[in-house]
Amino acid sequence: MNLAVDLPQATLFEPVARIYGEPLETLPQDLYIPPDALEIMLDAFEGPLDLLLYLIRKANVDILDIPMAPLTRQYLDYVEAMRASNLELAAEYLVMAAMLIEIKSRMLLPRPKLPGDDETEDPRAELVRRLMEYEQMKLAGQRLNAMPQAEREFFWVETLVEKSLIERLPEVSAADLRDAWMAVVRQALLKRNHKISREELSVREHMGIILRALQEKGGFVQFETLFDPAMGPPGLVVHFIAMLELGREKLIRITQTEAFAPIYVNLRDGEAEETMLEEGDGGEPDQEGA
Amino acid sequence: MAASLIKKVLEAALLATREPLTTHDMKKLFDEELSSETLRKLLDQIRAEWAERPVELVQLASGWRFRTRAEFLPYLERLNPEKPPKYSRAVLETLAIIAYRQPVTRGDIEEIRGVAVNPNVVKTLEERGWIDVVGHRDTPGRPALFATTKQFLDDLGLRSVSELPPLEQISQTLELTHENQ
Amino acid sequence: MAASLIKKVLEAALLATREPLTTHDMKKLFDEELSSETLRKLLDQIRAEWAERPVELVQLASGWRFRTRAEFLPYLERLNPEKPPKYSRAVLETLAIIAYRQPVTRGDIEEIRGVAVNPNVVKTLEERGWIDVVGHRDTPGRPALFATTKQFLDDLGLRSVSELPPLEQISQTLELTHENQ
Repeated sequence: MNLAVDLPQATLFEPVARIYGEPLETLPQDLYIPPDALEIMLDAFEGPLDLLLYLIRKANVDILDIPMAPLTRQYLDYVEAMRASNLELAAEYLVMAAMLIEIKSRMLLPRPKLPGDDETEDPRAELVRRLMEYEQMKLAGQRLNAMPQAEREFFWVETLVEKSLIERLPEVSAADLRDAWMAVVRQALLKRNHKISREELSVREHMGIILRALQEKGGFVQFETLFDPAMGPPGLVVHFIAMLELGREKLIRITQTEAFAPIYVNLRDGEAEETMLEEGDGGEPDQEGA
Repeated sequence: MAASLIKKVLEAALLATREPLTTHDMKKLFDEELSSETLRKLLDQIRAEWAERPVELVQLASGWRFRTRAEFLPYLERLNPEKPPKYSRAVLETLAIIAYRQPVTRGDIEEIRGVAVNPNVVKTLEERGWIDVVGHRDTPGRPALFATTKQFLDDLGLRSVSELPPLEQISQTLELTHENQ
Repeated sequence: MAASLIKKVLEAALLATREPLTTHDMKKLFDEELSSETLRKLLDQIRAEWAERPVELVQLASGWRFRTRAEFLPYLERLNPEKPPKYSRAVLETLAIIAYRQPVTRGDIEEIRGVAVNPNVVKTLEERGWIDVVGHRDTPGRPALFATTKQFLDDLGLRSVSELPPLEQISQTLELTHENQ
């Protein structure tokens, strides 16, 4: 992590420093803090504003009425200590030092009254404004840090989603089938002069229905049981044609021992060769023009 | 520590974890020693208590975790719809031939498509429950006759095969197009 | 679809999600139209039903999600001996300035803090996904303007920037401090 080690705020108010070998139990009530002690706290400050705030707080003075002379002296002591050990930090602190000296000198000079202005501006006003804004943000940062944070004070719930638990099946639409059929036909037309004739769809479907029904019923049923009046006249006709077509394609056998006797339909599926031989009657109906 | 609190801690940990928790992990949650037997009993209790919830506690190879029940996955999928897989051209064409010309044998399909039928193609369609063998043609080798099933119609939202787009026009259009070319 | 099933689907989605779910997302879970009002009512019911559970349903800046209740932290902490990153004061102050004064440039941050902004500080916050560049100020150099992200609010359990803790009235605080000492 590239984060600097955090020094908790509280540390600043605890005896962290030793001066002349003696632990510093309480911080001095005036502005004076020996530079040695400050040096130890060197990394504790986030910048010149942070240091100034600290000095003001320690002095128990009102931020709106900063005693500039002692503050500036104390600040310069600190900067001097810093320069001795950590030059790279000094730039911003030096800018602040210049600003403090400027404010201090302006406070010594008589302030010219601007015509129409009741009050002259305090040279410290801008410094006070910056200190207050910084303090506000410093405290806001601490408050943000104190708020419950994800993965620190609470954790997100995330249950496992195993997508493989459901099989994703391809979807096919009737249009896909039409397109596939067109591709087949196009290929066939290109390859050879294959005649793809028109097929009566519903007849083909009913052929499958009859075969399936026969399988379910053991392959041998009475003719009438294959017809369901619920199909309606067109359905019954198509069903009948399908049955004739099945006979023509030698997929079923339709038998009747004598006129007006029951007609039987049986699957030729699984039949042995001899069955076919013994069958020579008019089991095959007339062909239906396809 | 009350068993009810232990269970809550376990639930919190198992719900928030990104990796399955081992029993070793779970024991670490508590100061008190938790026997493997007790832990196992508590996990079983949690599993039972969550029976009516849309997530379930499962034991995987690497540990325990809550998992979304399979029946809710179709809903979740709508949040991030993935492209559905697609059937190959061979599968679609074979299906089209079976749908339009049923019942047909493998030989019929090969004749129409002009290429051999890969057994996997037929298997795919059979496993989907869209085609099955309705008989055998009475020719040498007694080849199986394939037809489409009721499930095929249901899945395509059709009441009957006759509701498939009519072939007549297609063939005519094609032939016309062909002639014009 | 029964309300009980809708609630279960919502629970499944909210428990499984990797990002907070918006109401728009949640409506996508269902075929049927779900009014915002009904959805809100169901979410409130779910929240109430989970009141005794160790996880809670929360509404965040970018949507709804389940999270573990804070009281279980002491246990869950033990699973990860690695402490979450502790942010330095520089990071926290920079974050506070961006959060409360957004959108701000690096120069604005430097002006308030009185020191140069370390690039690592900005990088840390960007990598965490808490801040990003939302534009450029129309001044020489066109400096980038930083603002906090929805994820920042989510991670702090907030719905909007207006829910951030109010800023302290500094002068008052100082005077009070003064009196107390």
